Amino acid sequence: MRFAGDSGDGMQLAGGRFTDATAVLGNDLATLPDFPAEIRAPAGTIPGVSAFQIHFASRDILTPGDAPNVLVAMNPAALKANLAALPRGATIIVNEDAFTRRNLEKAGYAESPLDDDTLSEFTVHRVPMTSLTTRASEGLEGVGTRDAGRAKNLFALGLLSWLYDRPTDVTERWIEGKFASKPAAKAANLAAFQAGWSFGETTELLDVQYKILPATDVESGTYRQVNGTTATALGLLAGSVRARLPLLLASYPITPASELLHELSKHERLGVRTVQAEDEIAAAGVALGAAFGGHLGITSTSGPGMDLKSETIGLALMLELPMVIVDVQRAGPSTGLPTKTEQSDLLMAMYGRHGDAPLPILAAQTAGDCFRSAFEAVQIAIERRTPVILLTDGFLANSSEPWRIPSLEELPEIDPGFASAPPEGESFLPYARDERGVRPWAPPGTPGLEHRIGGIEKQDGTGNISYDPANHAHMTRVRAAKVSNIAADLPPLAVDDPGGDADVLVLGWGSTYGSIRAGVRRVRDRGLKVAQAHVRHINPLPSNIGEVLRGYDKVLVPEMNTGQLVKLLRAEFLVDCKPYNKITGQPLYAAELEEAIVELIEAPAEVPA
Amino acid sequence: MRFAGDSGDGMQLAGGRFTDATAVLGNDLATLPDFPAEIRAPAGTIPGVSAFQIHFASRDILTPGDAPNVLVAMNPAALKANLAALPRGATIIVNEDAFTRRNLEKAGYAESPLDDDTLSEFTVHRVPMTSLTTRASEGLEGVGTRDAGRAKNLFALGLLSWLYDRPTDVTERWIEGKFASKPAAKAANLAAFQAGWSFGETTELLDVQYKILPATDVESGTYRQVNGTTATALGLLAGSVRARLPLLLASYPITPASELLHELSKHERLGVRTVQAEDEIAAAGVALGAAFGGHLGITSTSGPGMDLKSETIGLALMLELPMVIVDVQRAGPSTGLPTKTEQSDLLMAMYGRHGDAPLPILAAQTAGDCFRSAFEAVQIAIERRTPVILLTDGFLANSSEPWRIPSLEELPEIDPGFASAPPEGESFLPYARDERGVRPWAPPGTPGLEHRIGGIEKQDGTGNISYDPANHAHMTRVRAAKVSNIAADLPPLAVDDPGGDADVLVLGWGSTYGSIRAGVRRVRDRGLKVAQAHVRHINPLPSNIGEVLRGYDKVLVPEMNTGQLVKLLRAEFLVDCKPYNKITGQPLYAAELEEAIVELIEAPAEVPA
Amino acid sequence: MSATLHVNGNGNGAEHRLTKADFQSDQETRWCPGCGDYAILNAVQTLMPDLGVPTEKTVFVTGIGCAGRFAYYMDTYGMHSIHGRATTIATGLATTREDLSIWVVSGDGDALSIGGNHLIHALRRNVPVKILLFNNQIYGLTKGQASPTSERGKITKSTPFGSQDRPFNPIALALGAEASFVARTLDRDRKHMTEVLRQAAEHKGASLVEIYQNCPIFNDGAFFNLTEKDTKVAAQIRLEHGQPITFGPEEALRGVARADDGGLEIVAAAGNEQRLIVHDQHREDPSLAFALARLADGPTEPTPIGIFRQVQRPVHGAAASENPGRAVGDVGALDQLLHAGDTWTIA
Amino acid sequence: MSATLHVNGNGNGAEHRLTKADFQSDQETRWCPGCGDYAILNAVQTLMPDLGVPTEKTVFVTGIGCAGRFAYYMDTYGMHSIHGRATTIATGLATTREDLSIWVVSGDGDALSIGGNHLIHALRRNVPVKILLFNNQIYGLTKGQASPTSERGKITKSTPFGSQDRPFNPIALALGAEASFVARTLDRDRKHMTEVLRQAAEHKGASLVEIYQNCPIFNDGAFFNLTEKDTKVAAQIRLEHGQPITFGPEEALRGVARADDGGLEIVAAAGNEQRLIVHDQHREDPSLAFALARLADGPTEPTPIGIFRQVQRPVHGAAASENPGRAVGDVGALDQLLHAGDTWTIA
Ligand SMILES: Cc1ncc(C[n+]2csc(CCOP(=O)(O)OP(=O)(O)O)c2C)c(N)n1
Ligand SMILES: Cc1ncc(C[n+]2csc(CCOP(=O)(O)OP(=O)(O)O)c2C)c(N)n1
Ligand code: SF4
Ligand code: SF4
Ligand SMILES: [Mg+2]
Ligand SMILES: [Mg+2]
Repeated sequence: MRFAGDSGDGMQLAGGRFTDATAVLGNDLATLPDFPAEIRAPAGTIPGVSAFQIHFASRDILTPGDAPNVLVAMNPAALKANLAALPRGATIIVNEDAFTRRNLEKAGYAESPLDDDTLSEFTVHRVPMTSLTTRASEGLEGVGTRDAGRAKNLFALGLLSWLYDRPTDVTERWIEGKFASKPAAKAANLAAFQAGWSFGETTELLDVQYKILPATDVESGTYRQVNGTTATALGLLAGSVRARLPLLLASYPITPASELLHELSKHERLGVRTVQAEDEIAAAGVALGAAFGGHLGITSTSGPGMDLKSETIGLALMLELPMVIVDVQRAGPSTGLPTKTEQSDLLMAMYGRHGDAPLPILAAQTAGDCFRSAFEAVQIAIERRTPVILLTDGFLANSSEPWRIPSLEELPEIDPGFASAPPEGESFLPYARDERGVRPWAPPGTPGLEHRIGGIEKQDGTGNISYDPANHAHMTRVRAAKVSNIAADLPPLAVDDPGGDADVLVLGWGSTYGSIRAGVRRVRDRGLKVAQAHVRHINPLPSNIGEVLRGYDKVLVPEMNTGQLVKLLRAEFLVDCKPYNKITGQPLYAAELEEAIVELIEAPAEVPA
Repeated sequence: MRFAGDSGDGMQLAGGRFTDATAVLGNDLATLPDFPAEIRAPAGTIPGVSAFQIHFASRDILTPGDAPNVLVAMNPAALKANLAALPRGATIIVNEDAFTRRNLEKAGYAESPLDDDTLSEFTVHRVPMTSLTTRASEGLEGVGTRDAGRAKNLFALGLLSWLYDRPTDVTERWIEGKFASKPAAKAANLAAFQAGWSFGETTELLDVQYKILPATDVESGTYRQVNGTTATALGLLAGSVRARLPLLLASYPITPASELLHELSKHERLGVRTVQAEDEIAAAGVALGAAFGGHLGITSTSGPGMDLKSETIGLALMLELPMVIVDVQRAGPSTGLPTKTEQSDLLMAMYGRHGDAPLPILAAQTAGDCFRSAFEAVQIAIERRTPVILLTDGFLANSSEPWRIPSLEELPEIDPGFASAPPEGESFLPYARDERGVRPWAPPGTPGLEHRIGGIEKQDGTGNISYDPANHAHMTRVRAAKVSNIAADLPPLAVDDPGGDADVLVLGWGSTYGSIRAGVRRVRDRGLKVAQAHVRHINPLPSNIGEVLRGYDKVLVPEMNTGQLVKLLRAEFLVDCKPYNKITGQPLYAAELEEAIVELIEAPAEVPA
Repeated sequence: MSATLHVNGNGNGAEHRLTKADFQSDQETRWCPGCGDYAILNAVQTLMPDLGVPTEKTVFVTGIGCAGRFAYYMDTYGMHSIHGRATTIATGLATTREDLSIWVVSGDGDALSIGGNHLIHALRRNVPVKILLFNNQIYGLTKGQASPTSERGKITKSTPFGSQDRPFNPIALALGAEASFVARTLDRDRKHMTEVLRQAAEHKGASLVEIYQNCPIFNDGAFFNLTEKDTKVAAQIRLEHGQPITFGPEEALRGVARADDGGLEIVAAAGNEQRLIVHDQHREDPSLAFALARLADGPTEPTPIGIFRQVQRPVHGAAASENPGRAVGDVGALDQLLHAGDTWTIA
Repeated sequence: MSATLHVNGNGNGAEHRLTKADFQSDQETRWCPGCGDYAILNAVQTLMPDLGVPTEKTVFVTGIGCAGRFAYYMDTYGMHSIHGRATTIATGLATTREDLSIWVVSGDGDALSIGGNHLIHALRRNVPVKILLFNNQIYGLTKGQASPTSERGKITKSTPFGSQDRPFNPIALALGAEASFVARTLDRDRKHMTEVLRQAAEHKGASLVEIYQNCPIFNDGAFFNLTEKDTKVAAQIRLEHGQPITFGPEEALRGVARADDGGLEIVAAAGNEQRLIVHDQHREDPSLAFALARLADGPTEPTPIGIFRQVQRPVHGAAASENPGRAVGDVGALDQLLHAGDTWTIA
């Protein structure tokens, strides 16, 4: 189901409310907002179209759906922009009032598509939403036509809520809260919502009423809806709480990472400090300074900002201080497509610094998983004294899913293990290491631990500057080993191979999880066998991954880039993994993947030369 | 042969002069200066030691030599710092006057090593250089003891020149030119030099006089001595001249890249503009601005500066404008070891930018080859409209070798192929492409070509902003193809496999060329077979390289990093190339390599599983 | 390859007298309705033909932000670069191409936050570019975070408890950075803006023009005190070269005078005629301009607009040596350089 | 793992009265003989015990450059960071650790070239750090290139035909960037330096101290006019709070007065006593401090030293909300947040 209208039409709001109502019902769901790139493109034009797609079902949903079955189009531009994505036979609900000559022109229609055979393959419902909305609030005290006109998204929401049998109370409560201080707007919106609902119920226009049963096969627990941004923020916060370290987020605004800054800025009362730095370099420096001070230092950004942080990340790595860098990937290179998603920063995360400079990298796989991944990033950073890169992406950040709220006992405590003063007569060795290769963390404040660290190569143990060639070689290896050692404590890669006898493995990472699951399911529904696994730890990789890869005849690695993880796997394990790449700035589609998997299953096995 | 002394002692100068005299003689040679990291560490201490090593022979020299046979030590610290590197039986010439109690203490010697058995394994010659030098200038008009004292490096140079039978006229001419305006200094230095020479000739102290015949088996032509920095500067200049485009170098000082800025700054009269920008980001921006303006825009730096330039390099890539980025690699990560060499920026050059952002990468293999590589970088950048990264390193930049001066007819002309105004009634398409995928270059100034470019994804052809998913996928592929297309015009990888029947291939890149050649020669001298090849084009790789790799049972990839090229090769060709890594911040040693190669030759072949 | 495409009509514009239309590109403007950027675009496009520089010799280099889109709307050469770095690119262009008229368009975040260093260095170096700083005291494109010119206490998406930091005064900062041309104007005063831009265009060296620009979406009305009918007369302190600095309604005219403690003060004009400061934009010493910049901490107080300073000094990019560039493409000179120093020949 | 090592003697220093020796690390100082950095180090190490902050509460964060090595020589906590970014790291530290005394040591390249933006933002924000800018008007560590404070025409390795660009006046730049504490002192005037540093240490907020520092290797004598016996009396304009600004030898005492055109001028003190400006470092309006900064374009002219400005204003890092940080480690508060909004339970 997709809501589409002008960016001034409140489509994101309608979509969001619908999502909430759906989540409360216990349906499983996934969403995909699609904003225009301009802040406010001219009203009524194609660039100004804003859309919100939601996919829900009683069975676990993995993606926002490839193509919507129902489109709500608030104006001709919204219709035009979304038509290509609709499968034949889909239902279209249009706001008939908006199909004026002027709007048709702005959308580039010579004729109204409602009047010619443009829509002949679809079921079209014309609803005069604007006038119905206006009419709904006639006579309401203090409600002007402007308020009324603005509420047509609520009318659409009411209509769709009826159509899909969503509960009305959640939405009504939300309207009441939202407009508590503006009685006129509240009345107008409530009236519009109810009018939409009633319209659905009372007219005979809509022939089917969809009923979807609540989800059944899910884990028990308390659930809420989260998007990836909120889940990341909560995961970082949980890490901070479990480590008993105050969190500092230093960031510079950039789409789509800014929301994380906004979200964490609200939580000063939970010990969070946020600094909007003058640029991304400064943001990384501020986070590192906080880490030096014994706090949990985090910095967040998207692609272009990652470029700028690389020198400071390299310093953090030399200093062996904890720090988390969240990269909400977007389509690159350069400014690229800031509002579109992509997975093309993986190799930069691995190698985007001068020198041999390895560090741990994690990738979240669903909106909800952002919580777990963020928590784990904090844990690794603190326990291993290293900068950690957490990769999410624009799709994860903005899409939401029902999420089982973890009870806090499930989360391990994190021990910062601050160094304590050495016994009288001994001096502190800031670069001494434990068996995992981890050095002490000694924030300023403890007498006797005064020490100096820096970006120049350091003598093993003392941390003093050392130009000794052998020491440099040693330290380079020690730093690498510290990171690769982490693999020993990671869970092995889990493979979903129900019969244990598939020949083809589909291995992904990051936000393609849902699409890959859905694609795999479709393949299995056709009676074919395919195994599936998803990598959450990019560096180090899970220790059994080589074995897993060698266990299959063919391995497909779908990515939203030109093939990045696949390069690492091939180099490391010399296994002929095949890339499957989509670089349109959009999530993978299950149907496309299904095809690719089937093709690989059916391809004759290559005889090794 | 190694000169070592205090950094105030003028060792680099002595070494440089010796090198010149040697080059003029037609001997083949390679040099390795070794500066202290501090500007002026306390005189007489180990950190203050400055050394200059030169390796020369009549047969072609490939490296500065693993271990020097002769060490000139101007003080106890210089002796101590260099002793470990000397092979047994080597000759040591010390400045006896400097072995005072104070100096011995500063160097950490309790006893004078001249008096105990520290040096029992070496042939030691004590020469009171300071007093001899002072004495040499006694009675010279206007020469004070200070001038005299300072000239002891010239004494050492004179002594060594005698020892190795170097011509004296080159050095004497140099002294006369250098001190033309300071008659006292001139007299003191000449006297010292001559005194050193005479001392060698007249005393019986030195038992052997080395005589090395001029080099024989070299290509005919006019030769000069160059270090990598000068060769790079000349190569860039040659590119500028052959493209008839003025050169702008924008840079920010950083060791060891600063010298390139210094060198090019001198050539304003040759059409060169240099800008010392406020930082590396600005330097890249200034170079890109010059490129937009139709000039040859170059920027140069070392590791930390590369981090900072990455965002701008990504923009250049999106804009498809020519630009050359010279990365004089040094030992990382972070500040690392600024004065030491390393090859650890290769993967950053490949992947150190967000998004899928491939660009051409070249690596120079010898000091002289910096000329050819720089020229080629300019050529590719201009002809293909792309930023090009040229990798050199600290070793190449500072070491010198005799270099055959190319005649300018050998160098191709480079056609900038500026767009011309479209016919009346047509409009300009800034992102139309030719068969190689190359777009037009239209610097401001031509009426009718007014156009706007930027970092946001562009519509194919028009270059207008485009958010179209399919276009983004298309453009991503087009940008990648533009780079990989270059392979078609590159020479195939040449393999040196004299018998054509070696089982083991040694494949290197960059400044290890000399060491690898020397190592391979040693192996062959033992009667074993080994093939050798060296990659100058890192991206795209030469088109036959897969074939070459598959043609050998075993491939060894020596690198001065933890294994970077080897990763690319394994990922691309699924060939089990073995890394050989040295990460001490020093060049590879032929002897070590010899051992590694022999070991691999003798290892049982692995049976494919 | 064909780099051309048939279109209807207008040629290269070199033959006819330029008009505003010649500077309008075919791209649809995509700012929010009511955005102050429209008025600035309009003023610039209208002014351009008067400057006598043809479209092909004019270049707009912009950063990222709403302001950054400016480049697309000018039918000149243009580059929409990356965030904060437009000035560096313009410096490279200006250093190599003295024949061009180069404009940078930037926002308060672009120029003063991420790009602050490049801005002060371009001013110090006196790079011959005209820098237009669209100051809306907010981040527009990224949807409403605080900028370095946002006032203390401002609630934004990134400062839900109010911005803590003292904002920059861009005029004072520029003067501290040795700027040779510094001015301020208003998006809603077309005439004033045009005159200031004209002088900026004519200045040889770096010119910085701060333009107070309304962002109706995220910071509506920030400058209304200075721009709207009922308040502007009392709030605008218009600096005019050679004129005593006075402002306010005729009947209650006020002026700027030197106070006893050596600072500036605002006094009633009547009776203080002798004490009023006469504005001299060409003053070598920037101290008085600096004091004028400090008269107002923000646009809610009476605020000077106009040209604070315009002085002539050497421009960056002029060659330092004699006969620079003599040898571009000169094979002989290169050959000589290649053979410099000791050489030897092997037959 | 053992993070300790036996050494002879001295414990953690908390028990005894601190001395200069407590602030001296065991690392050998590695500047060139005669470098001005030695004198500064000495003055700082001597001053430290007087400030009453123990070594474990003192942190030196430095950038890269000769100046950057400072961190290694102080037996406090320290970080030798990367080029130009020390201020950002210090900002992170200051924001989280109000209990520390944080010092940044930087060079003219580090602070004003690559780090210029961070410097002006730290000053604007009034981050509570003390920034020492060792200005030797040259790049020392990289062996002699021009810096943003190098004078026009200077021949350096990167400017063989002479530097083209006008240098920054660091004091003027800082004042343009809203700095609350701005001072200048000399490496060769131990007493003056100590007093200025003491006041910088006591200032609540960001303090910037420019220290003219001789680099005998690459820029010897740049400040000798101000520091050497035979010239300094005539060249130093010593700013002293509450005192009329006078300088020069008794017998030809001169002073700084307000000129008729509103600027500053140097006059004979005798006969002009009433016109002389009395220095007030606490003046809210920075304009007069700015004018004083502009008195000299470089240290070859009579040049003010001392504290140009010291005013109190809100400090960065103070919490914006009520009860900040109440819930560090508070599992209940987190749990509440996790359950915020609509939830549902599945059995
Ligand atoms: C390196 C980088 N960091 C961040 C961004 C995101 N970004 C784009 S515009 C902008 C700031 C916009 O504010 P301003 O410069 O005031 O311009 P306005 O939109 O208000 O005109 C930011 C932070 C980016 N594009 N690149
Ligand atoms: C990113 C980066 N760019 C450049 C350098 C090289 N570098 C080190 S110190 C320095 C400048 C030194 O000058 P200054 O800051 O004045 O300090 P000084 O040595 O004079 O004390 C430079 C350019 C670096 N280390 N890192
Ligand atoms: S967000 Fe503000 S500045 Fe940006 S286009 Fe809209 S109104 Fe203009
Ligand atoms: S180069 Fe100059 S600043 Fe650096 S240590 Fe030497 S004298 Fe001091
Ligand atoms: Mg703005
Ligand atoms: Mg300096």
